[in-house]
Amino acid sequence: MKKRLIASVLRIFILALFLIGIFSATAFGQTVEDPIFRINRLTVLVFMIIFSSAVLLYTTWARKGKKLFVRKIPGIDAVEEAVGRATEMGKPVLFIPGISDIDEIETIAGLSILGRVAKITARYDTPLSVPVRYPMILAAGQEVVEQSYIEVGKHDAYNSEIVKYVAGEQFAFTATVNGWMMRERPAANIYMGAFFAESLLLAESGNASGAIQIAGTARPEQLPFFIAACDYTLMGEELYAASSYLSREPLLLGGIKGQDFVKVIIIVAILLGVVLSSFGIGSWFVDLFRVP
Amino acid sequence: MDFWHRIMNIDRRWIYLLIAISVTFPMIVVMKFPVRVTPETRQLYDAINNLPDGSVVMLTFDYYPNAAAETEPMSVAALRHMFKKNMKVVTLSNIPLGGPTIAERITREIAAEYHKVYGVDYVNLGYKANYNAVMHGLANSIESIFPSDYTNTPLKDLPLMDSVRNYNDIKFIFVVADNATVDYWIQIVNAQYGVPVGAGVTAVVAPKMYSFVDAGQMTGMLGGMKGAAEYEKLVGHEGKAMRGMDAQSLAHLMIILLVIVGNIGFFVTRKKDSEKS
Amino acid sequence: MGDLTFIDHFQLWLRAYLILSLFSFLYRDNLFYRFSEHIFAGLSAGYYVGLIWQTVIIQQLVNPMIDNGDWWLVFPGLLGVLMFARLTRKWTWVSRVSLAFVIGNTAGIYLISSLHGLILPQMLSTMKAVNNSGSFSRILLAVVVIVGVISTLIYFYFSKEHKGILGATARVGIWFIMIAFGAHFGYTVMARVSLLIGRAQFLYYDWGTSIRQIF
Amino acid sequence: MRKTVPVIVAFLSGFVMVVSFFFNPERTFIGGGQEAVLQWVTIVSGFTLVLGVFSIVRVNARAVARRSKGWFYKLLTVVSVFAMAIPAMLPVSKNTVGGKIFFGIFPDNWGTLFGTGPSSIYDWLFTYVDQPMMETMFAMLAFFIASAAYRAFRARNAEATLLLLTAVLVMLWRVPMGEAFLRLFSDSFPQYINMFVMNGFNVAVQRGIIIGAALGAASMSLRIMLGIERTYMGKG
Repeated sequence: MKKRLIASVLRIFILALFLIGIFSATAFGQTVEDPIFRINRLTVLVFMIIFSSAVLLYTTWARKGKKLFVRKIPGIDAVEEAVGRATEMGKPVLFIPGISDIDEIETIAGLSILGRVAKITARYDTPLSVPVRYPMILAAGQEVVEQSYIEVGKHDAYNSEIVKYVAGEQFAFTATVNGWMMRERPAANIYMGAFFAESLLLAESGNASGAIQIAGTARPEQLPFFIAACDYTLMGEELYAASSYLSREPLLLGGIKGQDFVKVIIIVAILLGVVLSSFGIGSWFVDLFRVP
Repeated sequence: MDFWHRIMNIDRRWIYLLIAISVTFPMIVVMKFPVRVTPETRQLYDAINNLPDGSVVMLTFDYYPNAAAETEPMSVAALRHMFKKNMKVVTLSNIPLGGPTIAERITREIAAEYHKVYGVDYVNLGYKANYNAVMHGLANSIESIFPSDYTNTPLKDLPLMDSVRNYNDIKFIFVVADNATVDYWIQIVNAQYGVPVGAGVTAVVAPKMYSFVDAGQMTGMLGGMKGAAEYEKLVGHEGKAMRGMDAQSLAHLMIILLVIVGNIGFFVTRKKDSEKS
Repeated sequence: MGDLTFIDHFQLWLRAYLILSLFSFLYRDNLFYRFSEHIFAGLSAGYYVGLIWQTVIIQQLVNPMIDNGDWWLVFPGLLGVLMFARLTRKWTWVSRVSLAFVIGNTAGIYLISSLHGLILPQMLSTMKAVNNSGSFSRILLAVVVIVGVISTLIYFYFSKEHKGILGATARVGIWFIMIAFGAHFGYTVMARVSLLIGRAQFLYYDWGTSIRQIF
Repeated sequence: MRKTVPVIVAFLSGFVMVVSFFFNPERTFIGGGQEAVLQWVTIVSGFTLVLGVFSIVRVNARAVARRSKGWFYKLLTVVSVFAMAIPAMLPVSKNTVGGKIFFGIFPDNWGTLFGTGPSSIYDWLFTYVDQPMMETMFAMLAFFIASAAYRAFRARNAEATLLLLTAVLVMLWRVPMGEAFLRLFSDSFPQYINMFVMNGFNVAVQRGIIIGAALGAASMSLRIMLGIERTYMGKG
C-alpha cells in the first residue's frame, strides 16, 4: 500500500514540476507591460492544483476500497423509521426518485437511496410502489429494486410491477400519483431526487392522506416547501452524502471527501482573513484572494 | 366531524377560488399603496444613469416566456431608460425557447416609441447555443459567434456593430433572467473580463443575487415584480408591474391567512384526536 | 388601446380561450385542457427546429460558407450531424466525439469559473465584511454574515461526526439555514403570485377592452 | 478506441479554456485556437437541442401508428411540431439558391410568411399561441402554493416554525400594503429587514451554498476532463 502511495505522490510531483517548468520558460518571454503568463492569476493556479490533487487522491483511494469515513446522515434513520412504521401498519411505501431524467445527478442519488429502501421492504414484505416519469428511469429503477430483493434473499417476492411508468407529462404524472395516494393510503412517502414546483401537489396529497413524508432534493427553491410540508428533508449536498454513504460508489465518495478537505482549507482561510483584517494588518493575505 | 375537521378537509378548489378573487378584486377597486425603492434597485438605476449619454450597453433577454410577467416589465423599463439617454443598445438572448422572439418584439415596440433606427441605435443579435461558449466568445469578437443578427443581416452591414467589436466596447451589461444564466454572466464575464453587470431577475432567483451584490460582483439588482415596479417608478413610466402591486399585496395577505388558519386547524384537530385516542 | 381591428379581436379572443382552457384543469382534467396541452407541447418542440435551422445552420454554417468561403466550417457541421447517431441504439458511440467536445469544453470553463469566479470572490467579501463596519448595526451585520458562512459550510461537512464544537456550530448553521430558506420561501411565493397576476391582467385589461368594444 | 478518443477530445477541448485563462490570448497561439474552439462549440451544441425534438416526434408518431390510448392527442402534438418548424425553414427571399427555385413556383409576397422574422407564421404561432399557454401553465403554480399553504405547510417542529415565521415576515415586507403595515411598528423596520434578513442571514447561507455547489461543479468538471467521469457517454 505504501509503495502505491509514493508512486501517486511522485506522479503529482512530476506533473507539478512539469507545469512550473512550462510557466518559467514563458517567464523569459515575459515583459511587464504585455505579459504572456498572467502572474496576477497565480492564486487560482495554486488553488486549482490543491483542489485537483485533493479530489484525485481521494477518488483513487475510494477506488482502491480504502476506508473513507462519511458520517451517517440523520435523514437515512428517518427513512428507515418511516418504512418500519409502514411495515407495522401493513400499509404500502411510496418512493418517487425525482421527476427528471436519468442525466440529473439528483436522480442517480435518489436511485441509490431507493436501493436501501427496497432492501428494508423486501426483508419485511412491505408493499412498495415506485412511479416513474421516464423510460430510462423505469429500467434503472427495476434493476436497483431487483438487486436489493436478491441481496436480501427475497427474489421470489420481487415483481416488475413495483417500479411502473406512470406518465411523461408533469401534471398528468402528479395527478395520477395523487389519485393512487388517496386510494392506497401509503403510510410512508419518500421523495428523493430532482423536483419542480408542481411537486407541491404530491406533498399536499401525502399530508392529507396522513403519511409520514421524507424528501431530499438539491434545488434551493424547492427545499423551503419540502421543509414546511414534509416530516424530514435532506438538503442539497446531504442528498449526495446520503447516497454515497449507502452506495459507497467510489466516484461520489471520492468527490465528497475531496470537497470536504478543501472546505476545511476555505473555512480556515476565511477565519484567518477575518482575524487579520479585524486587526487591520492582514491586507497582504486578503489581497491574495483578489484576482482580476 | 366537528367544525375544525370539516374546515381542514374542504375541497382544494375553494382555495383556488379565494386566490382568484384576491388577484382580480384589486383591479376593480384600485388601492394604490406607495412603492418604496430598495437600495439594490437604486444602485442599478444609478449605474445606468451615471453612464454618459450615447454609450453602448448590452441588454440580455435570458428568460423563458413562462416568467414574462415578472421579467418583461423589467426589459421594457430598462429599454425606456436606455433610449431616453440615447444609448446604443445591443440585445441578445441565451434562451432557446422564445428568448430571441421576445427580444425582437419588445425592442422593435419600444424603439418605435422613441423613434430609434434599427442598425444605428439598436441591434438584436438573436440566439446562439451554449451560453458558456457564447459568453467567452464575445470577449474575442462578437462576429466570431454572431456572424449576422437575428434577421440574417451580416454584422458588416450594421453601422452600430463597426464600433462594437467585443466587451471592451461595452460599458454595462443589463441581464434580465429567470434562471442560472445570470450566475454565469457574473462568474465568467464580470470575473474574467471586468465588464460591470447588473441584473433584473425573477423573485425565485433574487435571494442568491444578494450575495453577488454584497460581494461587489453585481452592480444592483431588481427582484421580482416588485423590483420591476420600483424601476418603473424611477424611470417615471408606470407599467404592468406597478399596476400589479395591489393584487400582489392582497394575494400575499391571503396566503399568510391560509397558513395561519391551516396551522390553527392542525393543532386543534391534533389535540382533539389525541384526547379521543 | 384605441379601437381594435378584427385581427386584434381575434388574437385577444384566441389567447383568452387558450388561457381559460388550461385553467380549466384546476376544476377537473378535461378535453379542452388536454387538447391545448398537447398543441403547446408540439409547438414548443417545433420552435427549437425553426430556431436552430435559422441561427445555426443558416447563420453560422451556410451563409459564411457561401458568402466568405469559410469551407472549413464543414467540420463543426459534420460533428453536429454526428450527434444524430444518438437516436439509433447501435450507432450511439459515433456521437461520443461531438458530445465529448462540447461537454469537455464546458467542464474546462466550469473548472476555472467555479474557483475564480465564485469561491474566491465570495471568500474575499466575507473577509472584507469586517472592515466596512462603522456603526453598531454594521458590526452586527458583519458578525451575522461571518458566523453564518462558517456555520453553513460546517453544516454541509460530512467527514466528521457532528459532535462537540462541530455539532454546536452545525446546530447554529441549521438556524441560519431556516431563516434564509424562510426568506427564499417568501420570495418564491411572490414569484408564483406575480405570474398569476400577469394572466389576470391580460384577461381583465386586454381581453376586457375587446369585450367592452364588441358589446 | 470507442472510449479513449472521446476522452482525449474532452480533455483538449477543456484544456484550451484552462490555459487561455492563465496565458494572454493575444501573445500566444492559444488565443486563435480558443476563438475557433468556442465558435465550433456553439455550432455543435445547437444540434443537441434538435435531438430532443426528433425523439418526441418519433415516440408520438409511433403511438399514433399503433392507435394506442390517447393517440389523437399525440397526433395533435406531431402536427403542431411541423406547423411550427416547416414555415420557419422555408426560404424568405429570392437571393438564396433555394429561394430562386421556391419563388419560381410560389408568389414572392409570401416570403414574409416564412423564416423566423417578425411577420412570419413561426413568430405569430409562438407569440399568440405558444407563449400564452406557457405563461398559464406556470401561473397555475400560484393556486397549488395557496392550497399547499393551507393544507400542508405546518409548524411541525422548531425549524419549520422559524422558516414559516421568516417567510410571513418577508412576504409582508416585499409588498407595498405589507410594508405600510410594518411601518406602523417603526419607520425603519422594513430597512432593517432588508439589512439583516436579506443582506445578513440570506447572504451568509447563500454564500455557504454557493461555495459548496461550486466545489461540486469544479470536482465534476475535473473528473470529466480527466476522463474519470464518463457516464455522459452512456454504456457500451
